[in-house]
Amino acid sequence: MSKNVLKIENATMQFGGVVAVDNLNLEINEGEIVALIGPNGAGKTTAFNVVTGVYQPTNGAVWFNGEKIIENHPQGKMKKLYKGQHDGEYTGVIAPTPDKVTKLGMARTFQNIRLWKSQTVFDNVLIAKHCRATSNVFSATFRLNRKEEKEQREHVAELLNTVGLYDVKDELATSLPYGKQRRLEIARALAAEPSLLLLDEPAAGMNPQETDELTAFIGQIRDEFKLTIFLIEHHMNLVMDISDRIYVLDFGKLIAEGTPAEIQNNKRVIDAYLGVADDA
Amino acid sequence: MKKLMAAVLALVMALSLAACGGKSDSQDAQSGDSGNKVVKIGVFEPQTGDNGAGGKQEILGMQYANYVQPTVEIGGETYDVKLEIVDNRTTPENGKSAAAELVNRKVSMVLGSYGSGVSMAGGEVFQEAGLPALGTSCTNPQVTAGCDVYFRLAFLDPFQGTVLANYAYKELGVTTAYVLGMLGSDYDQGLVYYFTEAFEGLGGTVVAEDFPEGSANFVSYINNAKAANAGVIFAPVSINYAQLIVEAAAAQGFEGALLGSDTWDSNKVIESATGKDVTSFVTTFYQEGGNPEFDAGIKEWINANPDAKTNNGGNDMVAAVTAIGYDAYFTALEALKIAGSTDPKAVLEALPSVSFEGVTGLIEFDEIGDAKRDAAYIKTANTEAGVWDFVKVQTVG
Amino acid sequence: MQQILPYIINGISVGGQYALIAIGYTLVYGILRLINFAHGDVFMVAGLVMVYATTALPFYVALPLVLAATVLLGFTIERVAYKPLRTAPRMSVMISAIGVSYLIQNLAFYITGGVPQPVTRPIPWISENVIILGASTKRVTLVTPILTILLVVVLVYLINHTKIGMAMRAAAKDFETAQLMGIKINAVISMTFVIGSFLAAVGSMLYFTNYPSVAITSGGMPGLKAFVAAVFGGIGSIPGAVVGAFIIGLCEELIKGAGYTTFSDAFTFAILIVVLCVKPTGLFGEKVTDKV
Amino acid sequence: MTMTKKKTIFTAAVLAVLLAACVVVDMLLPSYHIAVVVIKKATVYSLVAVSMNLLNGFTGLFSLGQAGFMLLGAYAYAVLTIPVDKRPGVYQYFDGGALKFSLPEIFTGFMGDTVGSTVGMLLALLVGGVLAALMAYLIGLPVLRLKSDYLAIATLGFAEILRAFFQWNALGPITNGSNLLKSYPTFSHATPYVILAGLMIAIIVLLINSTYGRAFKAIRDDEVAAEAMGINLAKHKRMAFIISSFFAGIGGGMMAMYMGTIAAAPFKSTLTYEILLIVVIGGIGSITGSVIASFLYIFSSEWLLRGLDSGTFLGINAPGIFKNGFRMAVFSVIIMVIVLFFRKGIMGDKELPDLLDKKARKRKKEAAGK
Repeated sequence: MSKNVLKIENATMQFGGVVAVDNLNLEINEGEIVALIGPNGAGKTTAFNVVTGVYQPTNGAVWFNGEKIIENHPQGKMKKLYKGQHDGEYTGVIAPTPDKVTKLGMARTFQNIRLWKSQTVFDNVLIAKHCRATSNVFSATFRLNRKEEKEQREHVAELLNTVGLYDVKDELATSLPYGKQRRLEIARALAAEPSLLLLDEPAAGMNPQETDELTAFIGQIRDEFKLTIFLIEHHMNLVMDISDRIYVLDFGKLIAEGTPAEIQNNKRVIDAYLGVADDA
Repeated sequence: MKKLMAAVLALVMALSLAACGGKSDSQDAQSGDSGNKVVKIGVFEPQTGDNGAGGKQEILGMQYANYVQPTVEIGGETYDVKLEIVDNRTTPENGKSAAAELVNRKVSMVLGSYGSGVSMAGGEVFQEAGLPALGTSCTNPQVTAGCDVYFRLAFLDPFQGTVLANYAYKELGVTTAYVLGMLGSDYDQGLVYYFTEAFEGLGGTVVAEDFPEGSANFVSYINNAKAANAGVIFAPVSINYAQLIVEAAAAQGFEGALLGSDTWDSNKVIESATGKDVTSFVTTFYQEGGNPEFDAGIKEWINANPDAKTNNGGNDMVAAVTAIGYDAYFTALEALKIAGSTDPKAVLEALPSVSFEGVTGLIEFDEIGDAKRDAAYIKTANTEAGVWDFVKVQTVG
Repeated sequence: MQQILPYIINGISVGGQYALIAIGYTLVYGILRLINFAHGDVFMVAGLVMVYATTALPFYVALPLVLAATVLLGFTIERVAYKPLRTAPRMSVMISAIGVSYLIQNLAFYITGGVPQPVTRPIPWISENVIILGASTKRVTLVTPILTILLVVVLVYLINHTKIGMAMRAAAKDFETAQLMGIKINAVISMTFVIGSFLAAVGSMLYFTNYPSVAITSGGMPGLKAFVAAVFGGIGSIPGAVVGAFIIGLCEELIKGAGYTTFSDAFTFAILIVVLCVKPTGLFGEKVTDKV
Repeated sequence: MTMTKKKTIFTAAVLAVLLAACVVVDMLLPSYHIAVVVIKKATVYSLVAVSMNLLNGFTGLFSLGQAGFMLLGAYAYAVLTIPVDKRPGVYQYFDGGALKFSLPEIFTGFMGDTVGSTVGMLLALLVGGVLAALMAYLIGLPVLRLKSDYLAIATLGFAEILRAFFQWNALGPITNGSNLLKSYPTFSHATPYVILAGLMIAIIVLLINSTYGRAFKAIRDDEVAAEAMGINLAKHKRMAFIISSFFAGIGGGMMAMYMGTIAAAPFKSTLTYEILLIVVIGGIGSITGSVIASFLYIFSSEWLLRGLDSGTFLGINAPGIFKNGFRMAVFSVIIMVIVLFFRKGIMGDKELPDLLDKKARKRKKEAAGK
């Protein structure tokens, strides 16, 4: 099949004595839309944070485009506290900060929208271009980078056109309606020119109509920007509609993976969501 | 909201401008209440900050002199003398704008300041404006040496430092001295330097330390002095720190003597020492009783004048700086008389030829602009009566 | 030993004074996450009130008056300058704190005429000299640490065994949840300021008995150093603040004794920076993580 | 596009008028006139306030180390420019000091008096800025990892340490210990100050509107999002810190120039607080605001409101109320009112050109309201 974009390998994230993600293994191939689902508190966002460099995993590794970008093993106090598996298999430490991960070609959105509040729609997207700028602070200050700046602005305008926010480009980001803010956050992530886009509950708080629009939108950008998409979502309609494959987390552990159809009929998944009576 | 605020700000600006305009108009009028012409003498003194207390006492001398002699004959005409007092807040950074303010008020001459650093900062402005200034109790040589328009009544740091070193070594028979100055104060550090030089020159040993600005806890410093077996602690510091050092020395049972410079000659320091087991000596320009007529007059004036009494620290003890302020005023009048004009340039030319007997001694200037002084009064704190007792007149050598 | 003893006695005493101020910082920071820049100035005002009150009134009236006035000041500052900014960004509150500090200093300047005020009638008994182990010192030097420990024990008891103490602990743990659980957060915060100011007033009386001159800037350095002590001990922790204060006080006096007097203040800040960089949680502080 | 053009013309016109006014003041009044003195001081404060705003207002780093960096700049300027023949007098306790050259004198040798000494003075300012920037780099390594209030207190502490070092007698041959540095050359007129500070502020404005400036603002608005969008937090914070300190250093050098004599004592935390409050009055995040507030503050405190301290104000003679310290008391009350009730300050986060643009004004108002 097509090439492997993201691989999470034996990743365990432990906070003190609490294991938030337990030995997670997951792969995403080029062009796929993969969803990560699970009940609240299952460790989905933690997994995202591990992949994007916000958290350093306690043990395990993350590969991106065939390259190992994150690796860690229990150290210091964690040596004693560690409850996960594969202890001692990893020896290296690779801990890039989130910005480095983004520069490698991974961009994300947030569960609770995190736009830059005092900036306009246009500037929100333009700032995301900063990580692709080649000018140094001196040339930027004295406007020796006019060409690059012009190209960036053109690209942002184009991007805003594509996502349908061009007409509100001079509005403040926070003055937009909720659905458009979500869309803007995606546009901002796209501006960082990722090959893998991570969406953390993009449909949270949306009504069914907005969700449908978003579903179409995600498909549209995947095709247009030739993206691979990894998303966390609770809206099952959306997940089932657009996902190629689905991973299910519960209490930090992977309990199922497969196509939407397979997942829909998986007993463990149903139990996880609906709960099982203890004495059953 | 924003507009309202802008309007308010604008209003404040406009009003204050108007206030300033109004004020300067009345000041420019060249005739006073009595119908006489007015000559303005600037007073450049700290009223606030570390030297605020000393500055206020110095101003008292000038105000009293102004009360005694409110007019002056210049070129055959009688002028009323008006004192223009600005607060230089002890610090050089405020000194500059205070000095500019005086220039702005079109004074013929400036008196002050207490403290050398601020005088040097002001000196830059006076020099630029060609305005003569008469330093009162600023004792750093650089005040007059680096500035053509600055003259001075006080003795200099090298003189004072040497006098105290001599006194400590020869009269008190001390061979080890502990020297303490405030970090960042050029007055303190200057005296520390000259004292150390002289004391070591005599064959003594000096342990020098400094304390950061704003210190209140001098206990460990006193302990350091004790550990060094110092016979004296020389601390040429401002009044506030002098009080705290006296207090700490008493509490820690320091058995040697405390040596202070002219700043110590204050009723506040005496207050702190009263009733405590400490010995202290200070050098100063004037000893109460040196001129009974002046003493009696100013005491009466201070007692009749509640504000003056507050500024003097709540009693009628005459500080040396008050005497020097008094002399400064009369020196200015002499210079104005000789100049025969209120023009600062004429006054500047007249100053070197001033010669008269003030309450602190004969006042004449050398070629640098410093008063010719070869003696300092040494006083000691009488901790029972709460007064300064005269010890001797000390000269160098 | 004989040589070093006076420094140790003095250092412990200084530590006690810092401790009484540091508790004010640590309590407020624990709940509001605010460095109360005005706390040092509250301490200074207590000194000023003492100077004025003791000259005019007998001690048994003057000293309670100092306590009452300081507590009132602390309470008022919180109500006027911090409460309206409860939902504002942290920087605004901190600026407000700096503004209050500036205001208090300038008002004190206006009232005192900018001239340091000597304590002319020091509190009797504790201001007298005593000789211990051959070293002379004021009695307050010995009283300070004892009184400090006593007050801290009472305070810790209050916090662990009373309702308001429990509310304070809850608010320090999680401000919003405590509010949701029906804790009257404003009352708790006011109480924090009242306790902090009360202890600062006690500290102030001891401090200015020892060093009897109150300048408008007198609160600045002790305030900053007490804050450093609070950070050193782990901000938010009362025992931490006390231990930190004693350590800072001792170190400071020993540094002076060792002859590095030029850097006696600078040293405290060096400790601060080192602690912040190496162990920002201090000796007893708890780790706080930000949620993404 | 026309709007942009209009704004540019408007801004240029306002600036030209201000500069012309300054030149006229210089021609009409002697350099020691209080008006000239306050213009100089206000200009220096503007630059320092703007540099602080760059850090606190635009990058959201709450640093209180400004006084320390100014100290470095001021000393660098003074030490490098004191004429050689004046050095024995200035360094009276340190055998004339360790340095035996003066930058302006070196340049007068081959560039003529006026040009040479100006070049020397500017170079000394630049050295001050670079030293401050270097120091900022070193300090920044450990300190910038700290969060808001810890950062504030650490930078404050650093400034205090620096001050103790400069007053240390062992460094006396260079810093003159506790004693004043003086006799160095200064610009006597206000115009050079205005032009110099204006240029520096212009550079800061250009920076803020560049891609890096936008990144700074992103960090201020939301650090986590900024990092997720590929902005290297450590690098950009360090950059903002260094640049701000560079300009604070230059501002310090100009402060030395304005004061005529320099000592370490004035560079206390009080100075930092004063500048911070100016920034707040002007509006955190507005360059124009900082400049306006500096001028308002300095003009009124040094000149217009002096009457509040000396007995008579607005023709009311009340020595009992209008005595020493009243002016500053009134000021601090005004500041508290601004801090509590007009949190946006004079300008909010608007700039001079925004005054023309109603839409921008409305938009920013909304933002501030959020």
